[in-house]
Amino acid sequence: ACGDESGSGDQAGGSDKAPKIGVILPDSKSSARWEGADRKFLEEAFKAAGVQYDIQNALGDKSAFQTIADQMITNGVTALMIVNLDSGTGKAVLDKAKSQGVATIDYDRLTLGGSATYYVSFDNEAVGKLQGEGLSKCLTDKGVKSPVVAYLNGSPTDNNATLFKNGYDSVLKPKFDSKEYAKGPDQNVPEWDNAQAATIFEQMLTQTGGKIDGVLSANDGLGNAAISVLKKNKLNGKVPVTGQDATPQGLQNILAGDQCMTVYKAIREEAKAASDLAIAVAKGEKKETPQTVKDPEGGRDVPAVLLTPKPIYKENVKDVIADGFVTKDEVCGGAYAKLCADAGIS
Amino acid sequence: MTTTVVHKDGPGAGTPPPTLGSHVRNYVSRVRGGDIGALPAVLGLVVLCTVFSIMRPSFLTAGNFANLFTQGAAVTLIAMGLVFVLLLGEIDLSAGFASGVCAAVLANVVTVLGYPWYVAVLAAIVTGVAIGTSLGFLVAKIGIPSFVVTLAGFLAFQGIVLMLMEEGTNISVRDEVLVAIANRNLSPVLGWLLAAVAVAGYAAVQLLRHRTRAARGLVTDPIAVVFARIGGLALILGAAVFILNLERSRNIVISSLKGVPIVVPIIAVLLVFWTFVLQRTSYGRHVYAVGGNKEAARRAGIDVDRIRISVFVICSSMAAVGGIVAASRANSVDPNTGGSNVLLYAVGAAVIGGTSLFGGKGRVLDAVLGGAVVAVIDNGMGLMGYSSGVKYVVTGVVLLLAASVDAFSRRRSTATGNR
Amino acid sequence: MTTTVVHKDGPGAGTPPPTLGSHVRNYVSRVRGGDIGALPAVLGLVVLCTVFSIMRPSFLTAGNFANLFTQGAAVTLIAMGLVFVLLLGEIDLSAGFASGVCAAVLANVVTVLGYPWYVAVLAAIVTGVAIGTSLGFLVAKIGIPSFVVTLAGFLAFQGIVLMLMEEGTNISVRDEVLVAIANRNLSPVLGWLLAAVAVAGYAAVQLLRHRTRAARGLVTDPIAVVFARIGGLALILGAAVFILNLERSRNIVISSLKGVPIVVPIIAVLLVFWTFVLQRTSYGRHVYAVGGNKEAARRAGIDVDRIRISVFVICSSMAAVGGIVAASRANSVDPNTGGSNVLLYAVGAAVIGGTSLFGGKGRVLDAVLGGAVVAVIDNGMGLMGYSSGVKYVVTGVVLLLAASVDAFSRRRSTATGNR
Amino acid sequence: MSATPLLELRGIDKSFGPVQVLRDVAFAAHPGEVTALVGDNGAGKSTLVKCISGIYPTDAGEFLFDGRPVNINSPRDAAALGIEVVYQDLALCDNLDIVQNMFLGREKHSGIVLDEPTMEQMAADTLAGLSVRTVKSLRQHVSSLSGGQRQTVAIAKAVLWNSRLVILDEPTAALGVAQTAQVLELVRRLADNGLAVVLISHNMNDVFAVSDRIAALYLGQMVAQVKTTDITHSQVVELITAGRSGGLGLAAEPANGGNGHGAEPADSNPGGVR
Amino acid sequence: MSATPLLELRGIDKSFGPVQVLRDVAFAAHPGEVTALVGDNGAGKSTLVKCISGIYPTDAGEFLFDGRPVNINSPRDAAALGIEVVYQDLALCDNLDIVQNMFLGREKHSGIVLDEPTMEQMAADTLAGLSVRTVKSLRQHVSSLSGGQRQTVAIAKAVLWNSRLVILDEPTAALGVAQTAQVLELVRRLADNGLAVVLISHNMNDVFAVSDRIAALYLGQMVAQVKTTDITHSQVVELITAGRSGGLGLAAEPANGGNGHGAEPADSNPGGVR
Ligand SMILES: Nc1ncnc2c1ncn2[C@@H]1O[C@H](COP(=O)(O)OP(=O)(O)OP(=O)(O)O)[C@@H](O)[C@H]1O
Ligand SMILES: Nc1ncnc2c1ncn2[C@@H]1O[C@H](COP(=O)(O)OP(=O)(O)OP(=O)(O)O)[C@@H](O)[C@H]1O
Ligand SMILES: [Mg+2]
Ligand SMILES: [Mg+2]
Repeated sequence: ACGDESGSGDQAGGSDKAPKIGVILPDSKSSARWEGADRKFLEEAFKAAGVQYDIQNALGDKSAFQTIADQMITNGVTALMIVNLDSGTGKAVLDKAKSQGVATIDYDRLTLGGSATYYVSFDNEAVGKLQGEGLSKCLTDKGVKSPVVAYLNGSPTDNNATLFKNGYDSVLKPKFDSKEYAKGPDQNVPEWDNAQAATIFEQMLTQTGGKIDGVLSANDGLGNAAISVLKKNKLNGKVPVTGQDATPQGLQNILAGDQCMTVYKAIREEAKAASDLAIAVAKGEKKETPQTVKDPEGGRDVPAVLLTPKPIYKENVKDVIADGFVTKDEVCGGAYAKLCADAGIS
Repeated sequence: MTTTVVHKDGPGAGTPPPTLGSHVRNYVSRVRGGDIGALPAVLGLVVLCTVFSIMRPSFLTAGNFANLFTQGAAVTLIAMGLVFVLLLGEIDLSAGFASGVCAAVLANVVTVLGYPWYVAVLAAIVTGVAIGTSLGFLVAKIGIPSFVVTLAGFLAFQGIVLMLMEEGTNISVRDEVLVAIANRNLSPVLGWLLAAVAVAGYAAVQLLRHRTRAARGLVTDPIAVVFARIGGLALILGAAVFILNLERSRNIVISSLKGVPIVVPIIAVLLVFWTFVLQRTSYGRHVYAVGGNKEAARRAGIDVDRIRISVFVICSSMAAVGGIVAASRANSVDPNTGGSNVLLYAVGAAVIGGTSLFGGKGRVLDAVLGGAVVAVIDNGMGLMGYSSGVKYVVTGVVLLLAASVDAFSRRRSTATGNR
Repeated sequence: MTTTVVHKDGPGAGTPPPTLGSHVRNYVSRVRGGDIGALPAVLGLVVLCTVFSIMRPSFLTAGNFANLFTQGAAVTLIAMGLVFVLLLGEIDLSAGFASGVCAAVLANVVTVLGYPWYVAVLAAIVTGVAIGTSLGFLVAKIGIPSFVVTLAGFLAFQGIVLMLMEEGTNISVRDEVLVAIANRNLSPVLGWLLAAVAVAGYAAVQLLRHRTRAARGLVTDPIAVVFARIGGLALILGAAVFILNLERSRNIVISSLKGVPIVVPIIAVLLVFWTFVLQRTSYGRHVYAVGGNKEAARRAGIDVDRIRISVFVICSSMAAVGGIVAASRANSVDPNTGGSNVLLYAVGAAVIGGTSLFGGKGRVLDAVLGGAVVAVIDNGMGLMGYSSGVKYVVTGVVLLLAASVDAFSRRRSTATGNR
Repeated sequence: MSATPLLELRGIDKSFGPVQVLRDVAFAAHPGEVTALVGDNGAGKSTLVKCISGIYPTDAGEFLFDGRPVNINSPRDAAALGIEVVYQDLALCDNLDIVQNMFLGREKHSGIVLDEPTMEQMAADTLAGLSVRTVKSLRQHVSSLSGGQRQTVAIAKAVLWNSRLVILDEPTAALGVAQTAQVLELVRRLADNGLAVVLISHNMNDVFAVSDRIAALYLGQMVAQVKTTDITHSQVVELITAGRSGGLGLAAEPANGGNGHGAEPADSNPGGVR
Repeated sequence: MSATPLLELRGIDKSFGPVQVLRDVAFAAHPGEVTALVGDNGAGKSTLVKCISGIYPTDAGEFLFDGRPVNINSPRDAAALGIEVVYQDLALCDNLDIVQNMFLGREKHSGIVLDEPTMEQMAADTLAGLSVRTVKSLRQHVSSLSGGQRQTVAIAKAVLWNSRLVILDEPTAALGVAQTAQVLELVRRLADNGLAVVLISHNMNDVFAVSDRIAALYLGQMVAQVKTTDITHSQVVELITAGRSGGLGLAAEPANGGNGHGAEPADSNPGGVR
């Protein structure tokens, strides 16, 4: 519902050097963050800096992603910030922009073999690692002996889902190998679809005869789907479930004891870092970054800002609210008021 | 010839009533001639279930049987509504996301605004009716092809769900009653009671019909066949209720889990209701007529536009019901509710069940049988543990196999000229 | 009556050749009577372009005009193939992912296996033919409804792409020639040359036809009309080439960017080729016949099964071409190639252009016009900067508006009984 | 019989795109009479019928029913006035059975439920009256009927109702000898019961056997509408094939037939042939 | 004329599901002769034609063509033997124009390109020969044609080709007086040119006017096949409506008509009525 006021730069279509920033977000369904948080924070930053901007969402469509990039270049952006849908199209867009003299930033996802000037992100493998560590912590707390762990991965077509999985695999695989944990069913959920996730998890439960002791689910939505099935079998709270994104729903599930943990990414900080860089390059300035990241495909060191994700358990749900990422109203309505109070949220 | 003689020769005249034997012979030759009704879908189901049971013994457990119903419920409900649209030879691509919009309305009303569940359900269904009315209006009165109208709906409703979800967050549905729909069961006694009522009702209708026709001197099925039908229904319902009343908790100490899932009577009631509407009311007759030959229907004085609008209303309202069940099952609504494969599965369910995309042919029961096929495939594939690539491929192949059972059993029908 | 007199009275007999004036009058009353051909789609396009140009002046730049072609190319190519399937009243839901599979094969052959580009293109197209043959066989010979067969294909091909991509990664396409297809332009001179050849060819065909018919004493269009047509084509092509040959680089120092995008002649050649096949060969005639009345076609001795298989082959091969263009544009292939909205947009393009889902009515040009509508909407929406929810909704509404231009201009046609 | 016609048309024009099919047609149907509408193939008879029954909108002209001007915009309007039509292109729903087709749009009910037994019985009686003996079952889909059986169903459907004007467009074309006799007898009986009947037929014997008046269309123009007793067999054939016969038809004094408006020569085939 | 019939059928059975439509039918068509096939509505005439042309598979029975046994499994097979059929349910493609329909399946080419001018000319000549004067344009879609015009197109389509057996199923049902005369003349001319012609009609005058032999179907059984000169008008009507007439037909000595196989009484209506 935000809008058109941002596109005040049409008259700049022809004129050359007025700084204008284009941002392409990837989709609106794999995670609530893009439209819910990133857009908001980026707009705030750009407005504060008084630059023109254009933020668009490719809605998960690669071809639309390229079209939007074409359109932004047509509209005269001087810096382009993208969250790629996959490295191929990402690279095509970055190269085209570069050939037209537009500066580029990889936001949140590194475009392999790409030509972006900067890279700003959370480390997605680190997210997965936190999930793996969180699950083993909760399993230890529950004191389950050689627990069976099921994987509810993200979309098979989403490269980030692969990165998350690499992360939690790096923690859990050694435990499977040492027979400390037993590996249960391992399935991807197409398009991060929660309804399909519920069916998939229900079938996992049937397949193993109910013997699943922990669920590594890739985000809060999938986690909630697993929890709904566990509830139906009256197993909620007994089987720890992980998540990601610190959504109000996930936080409520944590407060209720149905979910073990979620991963909170301080998107405000990420957006801040990225918008600072974008405003600078849009004006034709250069900036130093604290780190660099090696692009394994292009073999190039990309100047980067990397932020660290944070695991959230029942004890530190209040941190997320204190951060302003979600409001108390969103989490502590109705039956959750008491749980919030218990968790020290005021 | 006297008038009486003419009458005796005439087509409706009383010939000796068919016997049980002649009835069975007739049925067999009808089947061999290709007039096979629900047989292929049932056959496909049996084949699928057998294969899955052999490959994964856990398929054949009471728990899995109960899961099947809740897993397939939303798609089946949407498919039931789609049957009406397909009967006119139209299509509704927006049914999936229409269910998403209705679910989003439900969640907003009950969770965000905090109204009681019945207000939310009402709001969802009213939304469905409104959506259907707009679609139907655009198709019937403006004259845009339904594919284009509902493709536009497919896009727009997706956006509306996102907007209702505040750009992507999930909304939880925690209301006890709403959650119960897809997650709780009837008490065993209530299950038996409902089954008994259903059988008794069916028996009453069948026997009454037999009596009326016999009294009028019209051709009737032999009474033995009528009793066989009633007995068959009793047997099927009895077996289903028996299995669903078995204990299926993983751990009886923690909790007991048994009884007929609440969605089952909901689907059953809607099935009976819509079947009644289609088969026993003028409205239903007119739907078939418009689907069979729009021009003939118009010439018969049927208000074709009204019928066209109405089927979209029914379709979207059933999508709303499907959306409510989906929201209940997931305990939440997300921007993908009603998205991904829901629509294609729902249309597929109707078509696999035997509904024609060209209009004029189909029953609500088709949607339920086809929905069962889709649910069994999904359920069985979930037990296999394939990687997602393989899973897609195998699902496609299995779907094809289930459909080819149908194609082969209909083969003869083309050969004998009934199409 | 003597034989000659009968002949003079007969329907094919020589009446005075129509004049330019009577031709124009005839056209006007045909249009008013609802026989309007491509007019509504063109009208819809004009309306869309006007609205977008007013809202965003940058819409009306040479650069954007060039972008339009490459943006819409893949969907248009797939839609062109779909027209054949739709002409028979069948549907191919798998065309999107079929293009994905072919693109994946292309990428594997050229990048992973390292063969030259033409081997890869050949492999992709052979894959398309193989896919089409299997689909067609299942539909025509086994008798499974095409909706079900291609729904199964939709699922299975999705899985195959995933398997070819090793679950989630993507494969780059870096071959110069392949990348050029959707990303490079013809030199300005070559653009003019091709346009000239096209106009000359068209003129030759039209004039020859006029001569032959006139020589036989058959009714012909007045020669002025023929010249007007040729002139019209020359004008349109000339204007397009002129605009595309303008400099459109943002920064001429870094690079120059002008000329007709290479996909444009590819689409043009395929458009001419398939139009020729449909309008001027028996095969095309038979496609229309089977789509119009399958039974009549069968009785006329047409091998209906062969026609049904062939359209699926054409559709999947065109999907392969579309997949190649998509891979070229993205410089890569990923598991979503051909997924998301590609299929619905392609079918939508054909339908918006005027192809009927019930068969028997449609042209390849429809797909191109409809593809242009879809591309313009996508392109224009990309300039607007709406948030995702709003964007979905506005896209749906715009699509509906474009289609209702069509509906309104066809209104009269129903009123006069041509349907 | 009665002075004011039940249905009267004046100055009806109808074009399909560039092709004008009816020009300035006047026509009247009187209660208690059978009016035969004759004309060559493609003369415009069926088009005229479809204009009367509201299937096609007319471009110009007036409808008078019972002397009052009416608008007929859809078949519903026509049915409401009591007009029943048997169309040449039958228009049955192939996916419905015989009984369902016969009662389409006017189903019998008990409560909101369809009253199938009553409908089945009424259908059986009506069909029996039309000498149909080869129909195996009334619950057969009409798609499986023979040409003549289909036609009988269409006729039976139109005469089931209490209507005031019945129009039959070549009703006996596909019928056997006995069935044709029955239908002609039925036509006569309907007229004798006070209905207005319009019968379209190419069979002159049938026309002269049952009709009271004959109206002749020639290339979309009404060239004559006269009493059957005032005209001979060969005159009618001349009117049909040439548009005029002696004092009747085109290019004669228009006052004579009362309807011969157009003065165009007969060979001015409108619309070019391509 | 010739001793061996061009086409001979023996013992043809055909059921649709539980309904037996043809039972043990024998039939022969001789070159140079017009064989009229008559029978009541629903007797099975059209079904028999469709069995001959390969549209319906038969349940039992033999086909002899030129004395040699043949299999006809599809309309293509029939066309290959030189059998052309005008079907009662016309079967035209509504989305194609007149010329396209007439040449469907046998388009003329120059190279691989359709030779439209030639086809248009041939179509015009053929239609003119059938006295069709109201068709506005040969490039009109057949959906916009009148009933009679459609029928003429179907007839013209069948006679365009050099065939050996032409079957016409009620070809004149929708035709006007002049057109009917033309078609009957055409039928006679075809036979005189040495073709075998089968004509189905309910009009006894036409049947007696052009046919050399008459074959009568009664409730799916062939009750007689005799020379036209050996039978009277009223005898044929009796055969059609009652299945027997004097020495001919059912329950008479089978040797007489040569074809009266069945011995079932005429009123045993097969298949119960529901
Ligand atoms: N929808 C249409 N579009 C264009 N022309 C049409 C249409 N319908 C009918 N015509 C033309 O109008 C003329 C009259 O047709 P109509 O069906 O009324 O004839 P008819 O008198 O009933 O002939 P018949 O005796 O053959 O049934 C014909 O020349 C026909 O081609
Ligand atoms: N597809 C079918 N399924 C079931 N019954 C059929 C089918 N086709 C025809 N019949 C039945 O077969 C019988 C013979 O039909 P057919 O069309 O051969 O009659 P016909 O002799 O041509 O009659 P008409 O003179 O009315 O055209 C009819 O009783 C008809 O109802
Ligand atoms: Mg007519
Ligand atoms: Mg027949």
